[in-house]
Amino acid sequence: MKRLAWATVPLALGSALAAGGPDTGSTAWMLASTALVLLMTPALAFFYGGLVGQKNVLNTMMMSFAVLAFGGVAWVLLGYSLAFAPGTAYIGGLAYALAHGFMEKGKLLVDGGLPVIVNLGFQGTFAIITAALISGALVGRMRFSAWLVFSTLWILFVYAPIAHWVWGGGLLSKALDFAGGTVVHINAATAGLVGALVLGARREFGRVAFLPHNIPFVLLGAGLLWFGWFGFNAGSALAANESAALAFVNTMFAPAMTAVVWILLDYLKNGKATAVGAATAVVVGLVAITPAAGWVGPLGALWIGALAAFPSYYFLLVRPKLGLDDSLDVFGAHGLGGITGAILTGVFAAAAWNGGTAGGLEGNWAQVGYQVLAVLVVMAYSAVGTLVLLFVTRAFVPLRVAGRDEAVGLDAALHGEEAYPTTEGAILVAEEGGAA
Amino acid sequence: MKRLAWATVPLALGSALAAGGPDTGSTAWMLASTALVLLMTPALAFFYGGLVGQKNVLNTMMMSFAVLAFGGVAWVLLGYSLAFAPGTAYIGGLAYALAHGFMEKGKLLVDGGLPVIVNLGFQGTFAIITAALISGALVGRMRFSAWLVFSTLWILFVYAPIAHWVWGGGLLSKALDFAGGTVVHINAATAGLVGALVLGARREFGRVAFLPHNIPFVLLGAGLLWFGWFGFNAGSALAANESAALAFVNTMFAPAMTAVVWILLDYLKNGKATAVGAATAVVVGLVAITPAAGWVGPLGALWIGALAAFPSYYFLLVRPKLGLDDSLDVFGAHGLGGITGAILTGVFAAAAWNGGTAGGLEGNWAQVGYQVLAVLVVMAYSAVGTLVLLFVTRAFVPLRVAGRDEAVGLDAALHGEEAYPTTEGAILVAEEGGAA
Amino acid sequence: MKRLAWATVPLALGSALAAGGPDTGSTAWMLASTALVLLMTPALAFFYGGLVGQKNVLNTMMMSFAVLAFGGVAWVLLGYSLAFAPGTAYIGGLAYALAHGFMEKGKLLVDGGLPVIVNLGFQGTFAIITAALISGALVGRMRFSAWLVFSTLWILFVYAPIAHWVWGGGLLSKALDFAGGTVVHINAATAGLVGALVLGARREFGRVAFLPHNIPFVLLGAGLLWFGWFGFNAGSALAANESAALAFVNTMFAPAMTAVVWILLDYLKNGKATAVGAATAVVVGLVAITPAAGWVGPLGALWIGALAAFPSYYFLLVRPKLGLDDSLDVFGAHGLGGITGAILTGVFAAAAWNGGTAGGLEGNWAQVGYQVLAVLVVMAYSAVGTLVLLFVTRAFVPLRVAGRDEAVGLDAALHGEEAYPTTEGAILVAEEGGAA
Amino acid sequence: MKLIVAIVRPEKLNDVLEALFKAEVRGLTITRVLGHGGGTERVETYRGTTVKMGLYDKVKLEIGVSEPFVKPTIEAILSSARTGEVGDGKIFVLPVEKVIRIRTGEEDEAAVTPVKPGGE
Amino acid sequence: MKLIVAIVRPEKLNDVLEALFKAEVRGLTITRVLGHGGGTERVETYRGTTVKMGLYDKVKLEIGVSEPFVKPTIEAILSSARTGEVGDGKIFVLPVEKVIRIRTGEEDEAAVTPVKPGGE
Amino acid sequence: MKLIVAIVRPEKLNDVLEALFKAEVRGLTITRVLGHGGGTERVETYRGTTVKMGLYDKVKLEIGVSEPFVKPTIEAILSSARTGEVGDGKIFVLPVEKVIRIRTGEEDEAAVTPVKPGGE
Ligand SMILES: Nc1ncnc2c1ncn2[C@@H]1O[C@H](COP(=O)(O)OP(=O)(O)O)[C@@H](O)[C@H]1O
Ligand SMILES: Nc1ncnc2c1ncn2[C@@H]1O[C@H](COP(=O)(O)OP(=O)(O)O)[C@@H](O)[C@H]1O
Ligand SMILES: Nc1ncnc2c1ncn2[C@@H]1O[C@H](COP(=O)(O)OP(=O)(O)O)[C@@H](O)[C@H]1O
Repeated sequence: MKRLAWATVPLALGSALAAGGPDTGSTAWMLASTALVLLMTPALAFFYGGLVGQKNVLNTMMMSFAVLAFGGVAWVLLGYSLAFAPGTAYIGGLAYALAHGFMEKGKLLVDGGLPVIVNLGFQGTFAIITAALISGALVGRMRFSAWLVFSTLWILFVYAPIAHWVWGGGLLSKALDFAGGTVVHINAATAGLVGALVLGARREFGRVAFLPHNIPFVLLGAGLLWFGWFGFNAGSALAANESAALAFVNTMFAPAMTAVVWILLDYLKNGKATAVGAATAVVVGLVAITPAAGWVGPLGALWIGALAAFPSYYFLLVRPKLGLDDSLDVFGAHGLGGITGAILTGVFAAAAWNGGTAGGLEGNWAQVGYQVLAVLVVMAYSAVGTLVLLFVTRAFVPLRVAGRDEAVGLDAALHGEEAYPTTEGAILVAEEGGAA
Repeated sequence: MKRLAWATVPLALGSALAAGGPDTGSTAWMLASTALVLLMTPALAFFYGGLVGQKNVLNTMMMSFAVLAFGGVAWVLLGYSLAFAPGTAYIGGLAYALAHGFMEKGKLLVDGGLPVIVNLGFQGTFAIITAALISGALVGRMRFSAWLVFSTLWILFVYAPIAHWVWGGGLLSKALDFAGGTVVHINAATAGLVGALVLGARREFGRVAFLPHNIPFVLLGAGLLWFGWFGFNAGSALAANESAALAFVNTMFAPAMTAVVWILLDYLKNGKATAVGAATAVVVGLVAITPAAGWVGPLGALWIGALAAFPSYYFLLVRPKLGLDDSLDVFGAHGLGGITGAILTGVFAAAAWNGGTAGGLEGNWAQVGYQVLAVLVVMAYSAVGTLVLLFVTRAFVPLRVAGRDEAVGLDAALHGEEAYPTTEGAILVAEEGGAA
Repeated sequence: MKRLAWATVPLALGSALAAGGPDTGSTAWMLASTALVLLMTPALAFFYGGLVGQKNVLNTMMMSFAVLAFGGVAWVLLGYSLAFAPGTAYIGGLAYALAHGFMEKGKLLVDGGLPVIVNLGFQGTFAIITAALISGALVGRMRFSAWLVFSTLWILFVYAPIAHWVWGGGLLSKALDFAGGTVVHINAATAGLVGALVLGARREFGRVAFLPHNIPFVLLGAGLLWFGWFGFNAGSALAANESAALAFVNTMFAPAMTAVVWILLDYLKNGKATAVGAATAVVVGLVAITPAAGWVGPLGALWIGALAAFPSYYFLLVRPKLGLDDSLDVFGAHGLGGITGAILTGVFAAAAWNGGTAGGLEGNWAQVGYQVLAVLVVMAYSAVGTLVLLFVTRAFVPLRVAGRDEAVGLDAALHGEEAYPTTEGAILVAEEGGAA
Repeated sequence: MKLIVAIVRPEKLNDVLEALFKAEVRGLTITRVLGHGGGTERVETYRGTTVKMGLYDKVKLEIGVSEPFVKPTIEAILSSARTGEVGDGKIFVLPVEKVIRIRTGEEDEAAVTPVKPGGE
Repeated sequence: MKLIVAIVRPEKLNDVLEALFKAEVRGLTITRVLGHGGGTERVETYRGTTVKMGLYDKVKLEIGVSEPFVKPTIEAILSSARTGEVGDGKIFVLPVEKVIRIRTGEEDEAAVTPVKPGGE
Repeated sequence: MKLIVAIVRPEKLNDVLEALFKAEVRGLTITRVLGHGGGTERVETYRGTTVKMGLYDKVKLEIGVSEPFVKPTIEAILSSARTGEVGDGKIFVLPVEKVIRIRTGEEDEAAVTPVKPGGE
């Protein structure tokens, strides 16, 4: 929805512009937002890294950092073009590949008040975090080289097309998705689910308790994710305007509400408010408000935040009992949170707040239908695309590590490092081989 | 002072505005500032969480995160209105409750160049961090459910009225408080002091050494707090203008000076510059410059930074000997730092730098009187209000945990988690109860 | 180059300005950028702090934090003036010392759309991070008091003059250095190399394996450095304009490319992609793109990122075998990365992207000559200046700690603290001395 | 009275605890240790520093038992801790002169006989 | 020569150290351990994973003493480590064949007789 | 069979391991411990809290050996762990009644005789 605005909607906003120059205020906000969204991937590395056991910390974190590297390069070379260049309704063309399309008459192109090249960066951070999110379903058993291949292909052939449908002028432009509830969260969660099923559970699943090794890291990740999410949601207004302000405020209060409900559910169940639960709730709330951020008012945001707690809370409790090793609950948090948010966006969209688009509560129940349709289409394509890419990857390199490596831990086995090395018994190896 | 500006002072600044549209530059800065201040609460969780022992890490961090949740929701529903809606000199009205008051004629209201709804978020981050600050005085013994009730009530009935007096057009509008020295820091520190006295000391206080468990976390917290404080202080200019720039620069150099003095004092005392000391000094300097940030010049800021080191440094040394279990020295750091800063704002305010308001050194000693008065009024109200709310809370739930829980640690006892779980001896519990 | 623009180039950009008022959009971006660059120093503390052993964590982190304090104060009092006040071709004058020069007719001066005092802060963050970078070469054996003296003098007498030559209108204005490749990185790396040679290796060097104690901290540092570097590079446009946008995007994709190449080199060598390697690669890529950020297009940035991996990768492998205890490879990462970047800026500068300045590939090979010259001049001055200041420092305080302190660890020996204290056997000392 | 000291793989600890529980052994003390044995070494690389890690994470159990429990305890450990690969660990049986339960001052047999739950 | 091995509550360690100091016992070695005994278990929940934690933090002291010190050492521990609740720990007395002080090579009695401070 | 328990400085561990390797001692178990001895204390200050740290990081080695290895093992440790300053540590020699290799069930001598590498 919104990214269409990029090329076609005139700047309805304040600042008088000298002919051709960017709106410095909106440019400032979009640069800040891009930095914020980029930070979300290291933040995710900590959120996920804290949740795994000590022998898989670095591997888990590297799955995110690697997407910053490989995914970033793939994006600038090809992905951006497949998503945003003029093309068919199904996929963009190649006009923007290799960083073309940002200049005109020897000057950087400005459109909608922004240097167009900002979009390359801003959209790139979305592609990166989306692929990184998938890794939470696969930790502890996936071969790192397979992840490099798969995640890069996935950005090009699953993420980019879906982004094109929703934001690039494609198929799904009737669904409301302010900042990427379907494109990012439902998409990543579906891919994670499929990946977890294809890979199979970790060998010790169900026999050994997988406990987080560092919950402060989980809280650090959640805090930094929240911080970065302001760029994600309020930056999706593509300007420093009223819509950005509304999206910002909703991004602040909706997850607060989710955490309130989650803590109360925890009290009801165990009499204990867990920290892992609170961190999870913040993420679920952020996911749920993502499609709605600029479409609903603050009270609508509180409702979405509150309602989003329930499906995720209960699914997380039963998930391990289903035998499903979606290791860090990508589907429970991002999938269910995203679906709840996408549908409720259709319910709570408030014409007064967003400048004209009504939702179900204001009589436009058809919108809920568009929302459900978008969810189903994205899930279907994501599932099939992920499956195909996993098989393609497997043609080159096995997806899973050897059983022995899984037992030793992926940090030592795949990266030749430990997260917290100790010097005891570490014997320096001289060049010749030397030593005992 | 400043928040008054919100509604009444015309934009004296650069950017020419299209009728009714926001100033995109100032909006960009306020959005960024709000994100920065929000980050301060997770940052505080790390500052505090690193300072406690290993058995209370999560509880300490959750005391901050819980305010983001419960305090945030309370703010949007009621607190903002009590602070900023038109009302009496003592408290605001209900006009802005439930997120009313941000729209006009079906459009988001713009005032002073900003979408007014930004204020709901920006001010909310202040309310949240203020309540979270109190927790440092109470860690290691307070029941978490009591904290949820108390901190939420406190935002509504202690924080909101004081914010109203100082910024909402109320009682204390003659005192200079650029970004919340009295409203935030003196207020929180007084509440912490009262809370520590009412709760009483931890059982092991004075017998066992309470040592920080992770000093890098303390430094991380201090670093992120400093980062966020630029939004806190320079954002309090409510525009991207000269005043914001001055407040920013002062926020950078005053705490630097405090840390210089603190490190030298450490050298004089022990011959050793402590890291906990340096982190504390940065926070004390940030607190002290908060009320002064836009009122004084850079040299005044250095003086305030330098002078603020002394009372806090020496009070922190004697505090444990007073038998006062203000566990993480909220009063020593935020109270004394805040009082020093508030008074010195009256001394160093420089008409040339701030556009007209002179301080004591320029002959206007009366200003110092207003500053002292504001400090006393805020401390008195905060103390009484906190006391009342603690008793109200106690009517529903005991304030302290059982002695056994205090010994085991609040993470396991109240949250059913450990900060750094180990898998050894962790036996998976099946649904039926099963296992040994 | 760019900082010259500060005073002399008219604002060629968008936003129509009321006479004398700042451009709020560019001001917003420069405030945000300054906060981002300030955060880089705590980020560096974590990058470095994670790389050292457990007994030197706090000392390593404090070397960075101390520069924020002492270096910051020295900057506002004198350093800024030596760098930016009108003076000779060699060094600036004293006109801006003690925070003079920011006001005119009782108002804060605005120039180039920005309140000039922003420059005091923005440039200060560069001075601070530069000095802090040096510490990586010296950890584990330098007396902390000597570091305080040396690093402060170094900012005044090595950093400030070089900043003057390149940005203050001095000697080296023909070299392209968008954001400080020579001034910051080559300068710091040369100083580190000289410092490591003068101090000599740690006593256990070559006999004991020095392993990082916490690799997640290294990744956290790298993530926050990347985040902050957007302010460093895109902020160096001194406006929220097309140049900032280009610099931003290059800062996002160049280090991604470096990490891709580095990971592939790791696979070639060991079959294992190391996390420490990936974090290092990101920093190397950021260093290399720093001088080029606003001068090259995105494909040029990818080339620079890719090529920068090689010298650093191989130098890091052989460095320990050279007997050179540049403990955390400041020269390998910042020196070689900086030199590669500086020279390649001359090669890849693209007139179309930067508005007129061609590089070698567009026929202007002379530019490469200017680049090499600037590198050599900066290295020569930095080496000599550092040497002199180390000897000056040694006249007051020995540079190295006692052997016993080195063995015990600098945290306990110099700071009287441990990074992760344990309560076992910690006996409270009463005022009188008391206890067993 | 004997002190049975067993070094086992950490991933086998839960199995061992369960086997001991079934053998009615209640009291024991566990320590995280590093073992060095006949196994091969692991190479790790941190920038230019390459190290051989010759030590492996192990868990040590110390179990004070009275004579009749010595054999069942050893058998429980042997059966539950074995994988058959190098690195399974060792059991040492040490003589003990006296055991005292701190809470009650009870000695020897009485000291290692479990009490009814309800405490900690 | 005997080796006295005592397992005590971590929160009692300082009291025990003080009591040992008063009993003129100087040298000892301390290890963080996990104890399993007659006490009840703690339940922890991490998302959908619920675990019983049957192990508690304890501290182990190892004290090499000559015969005349055996009794005073045990008494010092018993009096200072006791709370009366389940989980107070155990003391084991093990026979030792030889003790050597690495610094000097002194053996047995001489090896465990403290020196004048001044070193470490 | 004997169990040799040695407490040494952590910074000497690699030297000790090398010396033991040369003495053909293969199996051993290492624990991080805290030692209290005749040495002086360290003062640390955290805000207003000043503490004496009377415990120092040490490493404990436990080595099960058959009789002929007792002397060479002790000598290897003595020669490699000594600095001559207070705090070098102690060696205890404890009698062992039985040693069992978990992997094979081999007992005593056989249990402590190293196997050919190839495993872990
Ligand atoms: N002689 C010994 N003394 C003390 N501990 C030993 C001894 N031999 C082996 N261990 C411990 O047992 C573990 C397994 O021994 P190892 O020799 O690797 O395998 P295995 O017992 O299967 O041959 C070692 O890691 C070490 O902790
Ligand atoms: N038989 C034993 N062998 C070794 N350690 C034991 C034994 N019994 C108890 N312990 C240790 O002593 C601690 C306290 O014992 P427990 O049985 O819980 O309480 P109590 O001794 O008060 O009955 C345990 O946590 C464990 O560390
Ligand atoms: N009697 C003892 N029992 C157990 N461990 C001891 C004993 N005496 C010393 N140790 C251990 O040996 C270490 C060194 O002993 P210490 O007395 O400090 O030095 P030295 O042995 O050189 O005189 C101590 O830190 C402690 O771990």
